Amino acid sequence: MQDENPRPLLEVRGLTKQFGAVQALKGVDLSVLPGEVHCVMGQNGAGKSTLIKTLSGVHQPDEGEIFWEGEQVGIPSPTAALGLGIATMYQELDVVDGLSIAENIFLGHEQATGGVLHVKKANAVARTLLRRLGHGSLSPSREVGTLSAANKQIVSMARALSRDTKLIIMDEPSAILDAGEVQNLFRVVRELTSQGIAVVYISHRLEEIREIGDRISVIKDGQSTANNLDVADTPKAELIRRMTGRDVANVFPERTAIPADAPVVLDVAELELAGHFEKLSFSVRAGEILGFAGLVGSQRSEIVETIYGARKATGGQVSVKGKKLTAGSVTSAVDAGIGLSPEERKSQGLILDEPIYKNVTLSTFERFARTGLLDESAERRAAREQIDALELRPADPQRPARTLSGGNQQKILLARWLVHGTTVLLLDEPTRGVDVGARAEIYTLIRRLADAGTAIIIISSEIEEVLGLSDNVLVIDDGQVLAQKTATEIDEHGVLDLVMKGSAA
Amino acid sequence: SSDSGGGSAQPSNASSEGNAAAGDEVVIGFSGPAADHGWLGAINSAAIAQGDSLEDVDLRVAEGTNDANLQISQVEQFINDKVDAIVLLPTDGAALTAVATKAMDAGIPVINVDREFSSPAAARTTILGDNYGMGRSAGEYICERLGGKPDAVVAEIPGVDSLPLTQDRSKGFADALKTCGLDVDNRVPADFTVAGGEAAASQLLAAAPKIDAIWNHDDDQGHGVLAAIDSAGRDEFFMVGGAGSKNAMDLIKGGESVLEATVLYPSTQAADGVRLARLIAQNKAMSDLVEVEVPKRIVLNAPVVTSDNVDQYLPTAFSS
Amino acid sequence: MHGPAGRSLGLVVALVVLVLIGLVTSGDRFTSSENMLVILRHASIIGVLSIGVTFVITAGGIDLSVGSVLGLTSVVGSLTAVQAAASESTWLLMVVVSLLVGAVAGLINGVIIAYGNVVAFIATLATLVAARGLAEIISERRTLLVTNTGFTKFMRADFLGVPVLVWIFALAAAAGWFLLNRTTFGRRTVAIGGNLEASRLAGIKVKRHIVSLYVLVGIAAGVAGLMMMGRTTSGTSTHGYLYELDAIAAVVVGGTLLVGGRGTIMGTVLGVLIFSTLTNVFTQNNMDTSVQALAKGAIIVLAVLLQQRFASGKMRRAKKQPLKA
Amino acid sequence: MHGPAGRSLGLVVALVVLVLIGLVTSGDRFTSSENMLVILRHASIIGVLSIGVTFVITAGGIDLSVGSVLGLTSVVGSLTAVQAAASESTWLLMVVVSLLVGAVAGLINGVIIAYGNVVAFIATLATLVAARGLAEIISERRTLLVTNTGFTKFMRADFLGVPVLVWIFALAAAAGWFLLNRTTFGRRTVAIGGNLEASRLAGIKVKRHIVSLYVLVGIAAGVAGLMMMGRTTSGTSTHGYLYELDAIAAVVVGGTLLVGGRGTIMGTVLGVLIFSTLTNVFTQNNMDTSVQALAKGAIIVLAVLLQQRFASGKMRRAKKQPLKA
Ligand SMILES: Nc1ncnc2c1ncn2[C@@H]1O[C@H](COP(=O)(O)OP(=O)(O)OP(=O)(O)O)[C@@H](O)[C@H]1O
Ligand SMILES: Nc1ncnc2c1ncn2[C@@H]1O[C@H](COP(=O)(O)OP(=O)(O)OP(=O)(O)O)[C@@H](O)[C@H]1O
Ligand SMILES: [Mg+2]
Ligand SMILES: [Mg+2]
Repeated sequence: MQDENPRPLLEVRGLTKQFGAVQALKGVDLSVLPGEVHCVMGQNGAGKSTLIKTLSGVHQPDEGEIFWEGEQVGIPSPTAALGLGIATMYQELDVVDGLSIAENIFLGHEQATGGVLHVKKANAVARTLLRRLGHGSLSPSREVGTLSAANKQIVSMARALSRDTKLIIMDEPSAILDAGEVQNLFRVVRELTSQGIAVVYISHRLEEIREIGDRISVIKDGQSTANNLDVADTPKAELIRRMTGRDVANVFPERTAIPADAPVVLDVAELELAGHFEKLSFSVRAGEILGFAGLVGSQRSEIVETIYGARKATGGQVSVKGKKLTAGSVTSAVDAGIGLSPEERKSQGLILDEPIYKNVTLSTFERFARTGLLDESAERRAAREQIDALELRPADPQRPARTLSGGNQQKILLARWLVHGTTVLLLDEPTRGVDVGARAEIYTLIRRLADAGTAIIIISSEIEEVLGLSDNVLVIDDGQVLAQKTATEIDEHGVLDLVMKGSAA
Repeated sequence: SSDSGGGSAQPSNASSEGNAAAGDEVVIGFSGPAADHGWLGAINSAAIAQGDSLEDVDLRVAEGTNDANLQISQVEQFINDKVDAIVLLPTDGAALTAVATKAMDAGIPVINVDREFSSPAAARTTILGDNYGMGRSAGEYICERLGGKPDAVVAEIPGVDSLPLTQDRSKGFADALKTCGLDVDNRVPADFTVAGGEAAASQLLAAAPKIDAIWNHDDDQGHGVLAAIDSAGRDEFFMVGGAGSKNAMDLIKGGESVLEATVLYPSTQAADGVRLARLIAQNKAMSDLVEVEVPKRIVLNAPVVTSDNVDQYLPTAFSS
Repeated sequence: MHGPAGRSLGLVVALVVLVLIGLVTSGDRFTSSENMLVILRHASIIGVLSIGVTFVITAGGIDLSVGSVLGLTSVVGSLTAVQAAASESTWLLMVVVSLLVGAVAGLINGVIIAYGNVVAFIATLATLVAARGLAEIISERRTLLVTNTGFTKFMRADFLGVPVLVWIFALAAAAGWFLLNRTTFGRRTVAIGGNLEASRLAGIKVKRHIVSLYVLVGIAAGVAGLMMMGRTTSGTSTHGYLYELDAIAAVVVGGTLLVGGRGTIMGTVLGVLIFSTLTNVFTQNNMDTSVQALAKGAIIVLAVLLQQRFASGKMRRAKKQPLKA
Repeated sequence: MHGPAGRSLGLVVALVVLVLIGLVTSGDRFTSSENMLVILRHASIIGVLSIGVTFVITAGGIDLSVGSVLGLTSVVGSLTAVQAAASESTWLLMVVVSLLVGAVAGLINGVIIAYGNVVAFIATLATLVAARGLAEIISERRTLLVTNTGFTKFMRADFLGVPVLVWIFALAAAAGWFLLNRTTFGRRTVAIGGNLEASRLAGIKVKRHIVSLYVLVGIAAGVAGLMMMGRTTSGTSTHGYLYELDAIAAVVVGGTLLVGGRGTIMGTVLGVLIFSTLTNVFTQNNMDTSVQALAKGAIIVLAVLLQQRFASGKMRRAKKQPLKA
């Protein structure tokens, strides 16, 4: 960025886009310079993903102009966008489970002559790309379906890198990455920008924006409210105000002391899942928030899924309030009062084509029903209460879940268990993709649930969040508990030190 | 290759007792279409019963199929197994001609039943019902009953329309009607099944408010046709059946039904085929003919069964 | 109800067009109440079957065995022994026996699919073949006559000028609609078809529900078998031959998604009526079977295109998954 | 290749068990090379069809029309006019005509599915019905004799002791395997079946690819039609009747996922051979047709269960979607 007035690589003016009755974009401008990291910010549902999808040829804008290297262009298809040199990492994972890592990376631009694949060459190039992303240990021939969500994100990133691009758009790439992974990502981003490649970066984590961003554009309710702000000159509070229109204190709620006589609600004794973890024991008391800190792939998800019965334990015992659960039975867990908000909202959580309220009441519709007859108005009422409590947008219980923005979809899962009312709540990445404003609400809500006596386990790839929200923390690596501490005893560096030592050993 | 199946020695034109007497044990392969309706079921059962009743016959029955490809491989299997004779009711005469010829060339006499091969060299003997004749008989009967009414409404419910035998029947029927100035006014094909007959007939009755005569090609589907007629409460016409099931003959005998007559189409052809195969394999001839060998082609008659002569045919009728 | 109704609109239009064609080409003969009853009676058996099939397809499954289970129930229901016992007690015995046979066949399908993890297509294909074989063995490939007059009288009777068969169809449609849209059973069905894993993680007893779905469609096949026995006064292994294809076609033309997650009983009923009316119009016009086949193929595609045009709200989604059968 | 091979192991075991049963019950008669060729020749036509079908199913589609397109190509290929022209030039003309008919039928399917957004099941069901009707009209419902001796000589010949039909099957299998596993076409086919939206986002021209898949399976039906003409020396509209079910069954028993995203040519070949061997063993043992049907149903389920046991690595995922047909 030595030039005083470099020509923008991409210039967007007055973009609008309507979905049925929803006006997703109402006039958005954007100007991206070569070699810069341009951050796009906004609340859940503001229109960020819609904007980038019009740039990558997925959606066609209703109005507005797009200029690429000074010339007005149309982007009628993803192929056209890729042809221009725009590669995109979408917010929703866009990998093909049945193909290998290398095959996913080169999907659509295979390493081939005359249609015949060069498998070895593809694997070799893929390996180089993975190594560049700090994942040299992943085998390029491994099937993507066996990877964790975080690793799938890496594949998606490698795919974007494998293209000959001038602009890479990243829609919340860090949402499922842990601190180490994010640093990896930033390293790659810096590498790209130093080669003159521009990056459009979307994230709800303000610290990240500070660290990696050059300029910021803000969208609110489908409209540009600020363009090309200089990162260094814009205080955090102002950003939040521009996004939300109000002030949000991004602090974790006060901890309330757990009463000394609070009973153990969830007891995990010598739990074992062959191939993942063994002899795991811990317990959670009523009103306690237990955080799982660790890196991606540390098996935290597997642990909660096994507690929940979604995976069948190969040994050990889970009990709730002294009542023993049947291994591998979700029903037994739910009946005992456990709820799980799963890690992958699309594949494990939502019925995308069903309306919000049916998704919210997926585990409670039987309760609203009388002798097998549904009471949909009661369901809608209950759903609406949670929609209001969580500021879910749009606040229309009838809207199909598919049409919600990513962060709002996440809120549906929380709402489901809030309606259910549980004694034990397992939250796997509950704030993934949730904006700052709503995040604060969710934190408050989780704390309120705990205060009301719910035992909570929370997994988050943001160590800060785990530490800030929990009463006690388990530091987990490779399915083993490295340390059990009260949250105030340890800080982010402490956790990372433990984990690094653990994996070195 | 005409004599390849018959062997070289002179057949012994023994007496009928002589033919019945057990001879050398012979293995006969039988393959026919899927027994997906009553008449074919009867064909199969009769052939199997015939095989069981002959002590010196080991009858191998291949899976009934409507797939020429599968039936060809069954015949190939019979050839490999060097059976003494093959009785073949082809899914499609033309499609099985090549493999039947192959069997004949391998010295295995083939007895072609019901659906004729496209080459005479493919079979040692052919035994056929007369499909064209069947249609003619039905048409002639209707002409006889309605001859004086040139504007009479005649309806036809054939079986599976895509089969050549259906075409032959319909052609015979149309030709016979032409001679008395009638034609087919409504034609709704069924599929040889009871349910198909019912469905076709109820559609037909709705389409034609007044009918004088119906020819239904098959008595098994006829059961459904009659159920539909009963449902519609119609009786202004008479009906002629086909094939000659026991149920149909009982109704004809009873005289209460719209079913006045049925045109016989023997369900014992394959059983006859088994008998002929045995004779040929054992190098015997047909006792009741002067001819010293089993004839090359036997076309069975298609008589009309009415209340007048039903008692004569009831004993050989098949119960569908 | 606005969504499904909107989607059904295209089908209603298709049906109206067909009726108009019938009217123009065959006039009063076509619109006579007798002819309407012919269409409805013809539709009723496939109709009941299709309503059952709607449930399994909505749940993301498939049942290829319905036709041959229909045949099997008709054979067992009209066995001499059963009819003899029925004539000593009540013809309802035949009903009970047939429904039981259907339910057991469905139970076997369901258990193999839910607990054996065999894909539904294969499991029910196996049952298709096996049930047909069993029906042939039991019936010795004969057509069994239904002689119990209590049974045939009831099944072939009219009630308020409408045949009992059509009443059964109407009742099955109403019950199916209610079950799918107003009960927890229906909600579970849609949820499982929409996202099986999410349903399981929400605490729904997925396997048990899948089994009950196949039992349900088995019972529907039993009811259809009884209707067939009434309509043809016979039971045979050939009853219901290839009905599975007709039923699936009606369900899918009706707008139920073959991948699961969306089902419409109203659409299924319209789908069945369209096919039944089509056959009737063809016959009224004394059309050649081969030409009928050619026309039918074209009309199926047109009906679906028409339906899509009217369900425009859903069009984008459909566009994204054209291949998903 | 370790994954697919592992999955196929169960099928190999099933096939070996079948062969052992054949050996025990029929001895040398079963294992004779002639009998093996009977099995292979029988398998070859369905085999070529199934290889084509493997591609569309892998891509998440389905083709119900293959059987009747086979019939149509056989009819057009053996038309008097075509044969006359062929005898004036070369019998390869018949080959070209049949393949062209198959390709056009596939093109129609593909365009209706990809651009008309009609679900594949319905679109190809419509083609099934229409193609059969067209074949009947063209052939006037007669069986057309193939009289061109150049053609029949070639198709019925042996080469190195193995019938040409079997060679065609082997070549189709090898070509299919190569196309699916070693080319961009194959990769994209799997990708579209696994995640259509992701494939589109990756820049694959999804619609165009879908069309080419249906053209491919149409051509496979044309090849199968030619083989059928050779084997039966006739062309008729009844050729290929219900082959679609046999082909789909072989493909799915072979381990290709009916929801798409995973396909195996090796599995398909094994699936076809299992069914063909089964029929052979039954005939060798003179088994009653109805009992055969019963046994066949049970064996289909057993083969799939066996296959799953061997593909244990994949079991968990399969478990989560038992219903998805
Ligand atoms: N396909 C669609 N159909 C209907 N509405 C849609 C569709 N896609 C997006 N929307 C709506 O458009 C608006 C913008 O959504 P978008 O996904 O762009 O938000 P976002 O800024 O990316 O939010 P998040 O931070 O939660 O990802 C939302 O109100 C959303 O509900
Ligand atoms: N040792 C390992 N070798 C290879 N892959 C591994 C290993 N450990 C974990 N994985 C991969 O990571 C997945 C487990 O990650 P898991 O979801 O448990 O991590 P997590 O700590 O919950 O991460 P997240 O914070 O993203 O939820 C496994 O499904 C596997 O694909
Ligand atoms: Mg977004
Ligand atoms: Mg995880």
